[in-house]
Amino acid sequence: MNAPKFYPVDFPRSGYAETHPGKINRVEFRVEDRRYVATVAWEGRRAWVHVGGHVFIIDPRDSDDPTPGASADLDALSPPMPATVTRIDVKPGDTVVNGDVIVLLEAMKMELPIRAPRDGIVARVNCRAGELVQPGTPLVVLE
Amino acid sequence: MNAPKFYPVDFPRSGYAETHPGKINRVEFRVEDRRYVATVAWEGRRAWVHVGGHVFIIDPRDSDDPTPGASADLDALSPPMPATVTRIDVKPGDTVVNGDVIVLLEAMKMELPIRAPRDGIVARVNCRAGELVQPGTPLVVLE
Amino acid sequence: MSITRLLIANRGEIACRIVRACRDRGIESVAVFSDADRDALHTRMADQAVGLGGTTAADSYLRIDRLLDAARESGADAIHPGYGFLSERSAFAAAVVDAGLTFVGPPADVIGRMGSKTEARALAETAGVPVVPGGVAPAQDDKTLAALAASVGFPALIKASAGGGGKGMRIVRHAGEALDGIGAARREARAAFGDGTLYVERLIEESRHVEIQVLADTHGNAVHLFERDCSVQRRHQKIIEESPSPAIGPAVRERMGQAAVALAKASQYVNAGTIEFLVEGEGDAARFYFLEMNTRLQVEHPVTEAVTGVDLVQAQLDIAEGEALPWTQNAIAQRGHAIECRIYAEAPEQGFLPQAGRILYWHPPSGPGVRVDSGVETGTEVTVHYDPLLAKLIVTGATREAAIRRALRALEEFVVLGVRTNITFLANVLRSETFAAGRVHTRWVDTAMESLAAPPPAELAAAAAQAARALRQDGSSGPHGAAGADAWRDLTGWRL
Amino acid sequence: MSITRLLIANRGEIACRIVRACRDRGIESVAVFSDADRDALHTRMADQAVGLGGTTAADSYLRIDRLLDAARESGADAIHPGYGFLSERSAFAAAVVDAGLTFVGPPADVIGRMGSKTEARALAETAGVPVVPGGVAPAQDDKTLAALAASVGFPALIKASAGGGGKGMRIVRHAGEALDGIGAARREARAAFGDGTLYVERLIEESRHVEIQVLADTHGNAVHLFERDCSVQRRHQKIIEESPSPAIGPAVRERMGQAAVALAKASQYVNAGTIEFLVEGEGDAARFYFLEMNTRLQVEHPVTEAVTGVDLVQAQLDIAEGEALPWTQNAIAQRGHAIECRIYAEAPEQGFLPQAGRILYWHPPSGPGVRVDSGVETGTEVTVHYDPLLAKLIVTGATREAAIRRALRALEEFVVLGVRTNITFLANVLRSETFAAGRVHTRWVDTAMESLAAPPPAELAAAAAQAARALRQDGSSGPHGAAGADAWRDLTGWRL
Repeated sequence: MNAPKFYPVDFPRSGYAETHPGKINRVEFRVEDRRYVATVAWEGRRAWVHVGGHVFIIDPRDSDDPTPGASADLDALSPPMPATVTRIDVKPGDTVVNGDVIVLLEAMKMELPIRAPRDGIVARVNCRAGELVQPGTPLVVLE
Repeated sequence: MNAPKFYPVDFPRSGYAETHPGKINRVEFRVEDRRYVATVAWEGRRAWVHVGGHVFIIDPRDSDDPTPGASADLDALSPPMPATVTRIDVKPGDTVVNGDVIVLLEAMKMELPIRAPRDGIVARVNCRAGELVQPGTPLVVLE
Repeated sequence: MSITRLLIANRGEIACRIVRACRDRGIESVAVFSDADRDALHTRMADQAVGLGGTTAADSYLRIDRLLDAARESGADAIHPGYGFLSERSAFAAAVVDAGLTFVGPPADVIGRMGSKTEARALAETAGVPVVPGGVAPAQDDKTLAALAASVGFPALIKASAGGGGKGMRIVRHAGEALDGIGAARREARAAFGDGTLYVERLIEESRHVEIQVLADTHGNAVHLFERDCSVQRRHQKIIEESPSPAIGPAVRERMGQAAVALAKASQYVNAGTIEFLVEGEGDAARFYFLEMNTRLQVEHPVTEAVTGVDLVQAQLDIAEGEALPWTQNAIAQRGHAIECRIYAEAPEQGFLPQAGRILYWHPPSGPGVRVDSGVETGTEVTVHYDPLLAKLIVTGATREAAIRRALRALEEFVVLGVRTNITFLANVLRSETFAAGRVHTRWVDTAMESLAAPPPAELAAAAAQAARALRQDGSSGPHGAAGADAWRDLTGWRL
Repeated sequence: MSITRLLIANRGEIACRIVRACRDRGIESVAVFSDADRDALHTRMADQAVGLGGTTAADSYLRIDRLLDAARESGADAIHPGYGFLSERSAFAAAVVDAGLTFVGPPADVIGRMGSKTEARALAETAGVPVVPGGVAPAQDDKTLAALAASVGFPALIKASAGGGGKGMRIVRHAGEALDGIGAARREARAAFGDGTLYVERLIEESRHVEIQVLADTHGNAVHLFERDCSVQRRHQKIIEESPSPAIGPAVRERMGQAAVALAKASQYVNAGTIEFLVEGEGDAARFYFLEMNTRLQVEHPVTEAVTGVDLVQAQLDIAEGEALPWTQNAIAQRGHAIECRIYAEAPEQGFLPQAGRILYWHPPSGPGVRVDSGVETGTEVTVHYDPLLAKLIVTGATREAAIRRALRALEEFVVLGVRTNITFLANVLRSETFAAGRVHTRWVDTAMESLAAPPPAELAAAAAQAARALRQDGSSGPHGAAGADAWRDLTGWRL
């Protein structure tokens, strides 16, 4: 036979060893006499908790009353995910009304409109059409 | 509502957090131009490797040519798993022939005969009927 | 021409499903992958994997030249296009055949004919199949399109002529919205399909989407495999499909099947295809209109596999090899009830915003009556580059009620951590009275968002937060334990 | 009496399967667990879990008193016994009913009657069903048993009267082996079933094991759900089952079905049961003999569910609630072909020695035509205390050939690390010419061990060793990486 050939660089990208998460904790508790078994995975100190058919994202900085999902974390004027800016509908000084589309993004083949969260005046525009933008980057700042 | 009640001691045994293995490596290689992707899990420095529908247990102390499974690791006169001794058929000084049943064990509701791996004379018997014995413990030593 | 090595010009769950079909058939599989998909499940599962380079769809899975190079390089003798990407591009089917390979799908001219909504419509009318008022504009400029919209009447639907799957589609309720809708649809159509040609038709509101699966061989035989009801849609994207349809009666079912076979024969169709109908009304009083034909395998094909017992991918491969269909129409029957739930990486509460990230834990359900077709697993990085469909859950039960309960059980077993999904949302849909009553129309989800995307019980949220805090404060578990070696220490006696 | 909360007096995969049945039905489930099973999958999956204490079966799952306490404590109104343990103990069924609960199974007297091989045999003879020569000895001393063995003729089979599943069973080929065989069978019978009563019958060699599933309701209706061929056995333990049987012809199939229904009616049977036949010969020339009746759900019941579309656990619960069977015999048909593979923690190369240990990685197959019923997952500690059955893989295909290929694909996808299993061995059985030809008899596996337990290719073993060494020497992966925080570091930027 030929000696086995190892392809340490080609696959996967990061060398030949693919490492996996998959480590979880489980917690049993009762609410109103119903038994729940929660499955918990960690992303740093942020916990993803599956329980009773729901998923909660619990951040150490959150209050004691987390809402499901990350909506509270999102600044409406920053992209919710890596995306490409396809259109900018405002310039500094423009007046915007709650719900106006301010920037149009594209990601995963979907158009994602970024809308004004309140009435206001545009103070700064921090992106250009065609630019790849990241979550957390403020695209437009209102006065 | 009632406050949720946590049962940190009742479930699971080790406290309320169940920890899980599940971390694996993957390696791609080719043998005779066929592509294989191996899945590797670790038990200390011992590797469990799944590849091409087979599982290999690779011990650091093994030679370069491992045989599948652990048969090479097993001393025929020690139990392959935790088991209860139900019968001892020899005493020191007895002559045994390759294949003779020397000790009868029971585990998982099955009878497990421990047979002589070669012709020989019994030097020592290290177990008693009814005793729970562990892998690696020599039950009977041949001269 | 028997197929011995099949290249799969696709990714995700459908690529994995076709790799499995190859194994189930005893032939070799060749995956292709973009730079973003080097570690993807489909890349690993196949017998061979060939890199296409590129990251965006346009630079990778839509590159006909690179796919043909990959086929040559790997020695494949056939190509399966899956769904989406190049599956309905007649130029691709033609290029595959020109390269001397078998294309697992209809001939290029049939794709061209049925892919054109105008021609498909004309053919349907010829075959005596009712159609919805509408058509492709004689020119594609904004003005002509807007005029066409006005002539078919509002509300009108603007759709990508090349498309499918809800992309490049807009509703225009009155003349003033026409230009915006046309612009958006054209942009999405270009981005998704590389073709901005638009089609306009009258929107029939509160209608159902019911489609008929057909199989046709190269010997002129065609059969249908009954219907799939795909009325549960969010923003024109199907999310739950079932068979049989709770809406139509047996007489309508039979007429729809006959119409679908007639159209397949009229178009000289070959291989697996789906004829989509819009359905108004209920039971045997329901009326159906031809909508379009999808000249490829559908995402929701497992629903049909579950109730008929026919493996559609094997049937596609048999037909591509020139085999005659092994059944007459009478030999095919529906047994029980099947429901498919599409598991998307998306946040329903935020307008179904696609989600990206690393899957920390992926635990699909199993047991009786449960099938999961997945394109991901624990550790998979979900990227922004492609469709956010992670997996499909298909359940089968003796009755619709049993199937619904089983789907709810399976969704509750389904644990995905690290990326938000629509799992809870799907359960809310299945639990709703409207779905239970079988009274869903294609716009229902969008109008019922308030209850469907309702927040979970506050006490459960509070308990989850408490649990996480308790774990965080416990040195042997929580983030430190989880990232550290505790489980391994217990297991092996070995220490860092 | 409708069942609202069901206690499951079992563990492992069957307990998980019944929890799922409760969810599928919308009723509550109560698990019970021994001290060794506190962290077991079935303990976690149920709506409630009640500890029984104890570790051995005798101290936990066989304790009728503790099970009834658990039912009281949890407010259960019915008990499902699963298979094994107390499932065929008439005293248990009686105690459950005496406690005012519903027993999901036949009435205690029917269990007693059919559980006694003598009575069952007599009843079969009365009902006109052919039986194998043999019987229970008038006394259970060694001498009487040995004399009975001599009278039925050698080779003879010594079997636990209370048993099933190959435990407490020995073949005696000549008079000289009789006492050893009787002793071993009696010891195992006592340990496994708490009852050392033995039964002796003539061993018909190179026979097949084909059984018929029956369902009977409290209104006197009974139907059969066709056969399962369970001829692939190692040491009298079934490991692969299929339906339809490749051995019998349609006329024999029909006669066997009729015989099974006749016996079910003659015994006033209620609920799900299985009538086992020994089959000699092939096709419509095959001859069948009544072997015994199992008055409970079988391990291999999913094979029947796959081909008939009937959910047997739901049917059991419907019958226990007093419902009439919803079908006539003609409404039940076999569709396609199903194969079950039992995944055991055992080392086939070492005489199927049961294995214990922690499952480091559990990755069951999925996709089209695949069902997995599992009692374990990643992290489960497999102990020596109970049966080493980890999971069941059930595949369905249009034909037997398609089902075999699919089973092979699924076994190749099935990754279990940390505990040795019979997965490769099962694949070797499925790949064998004997199995492909449908010519397996119940002793075949034991005679073909050399090829079935053949070592894997040496070059693959060498490559696996090289791969492990390469990973060991790489600081970022291997045992250190695997136990350490590398993946988490990459993921979150957080460090130990």
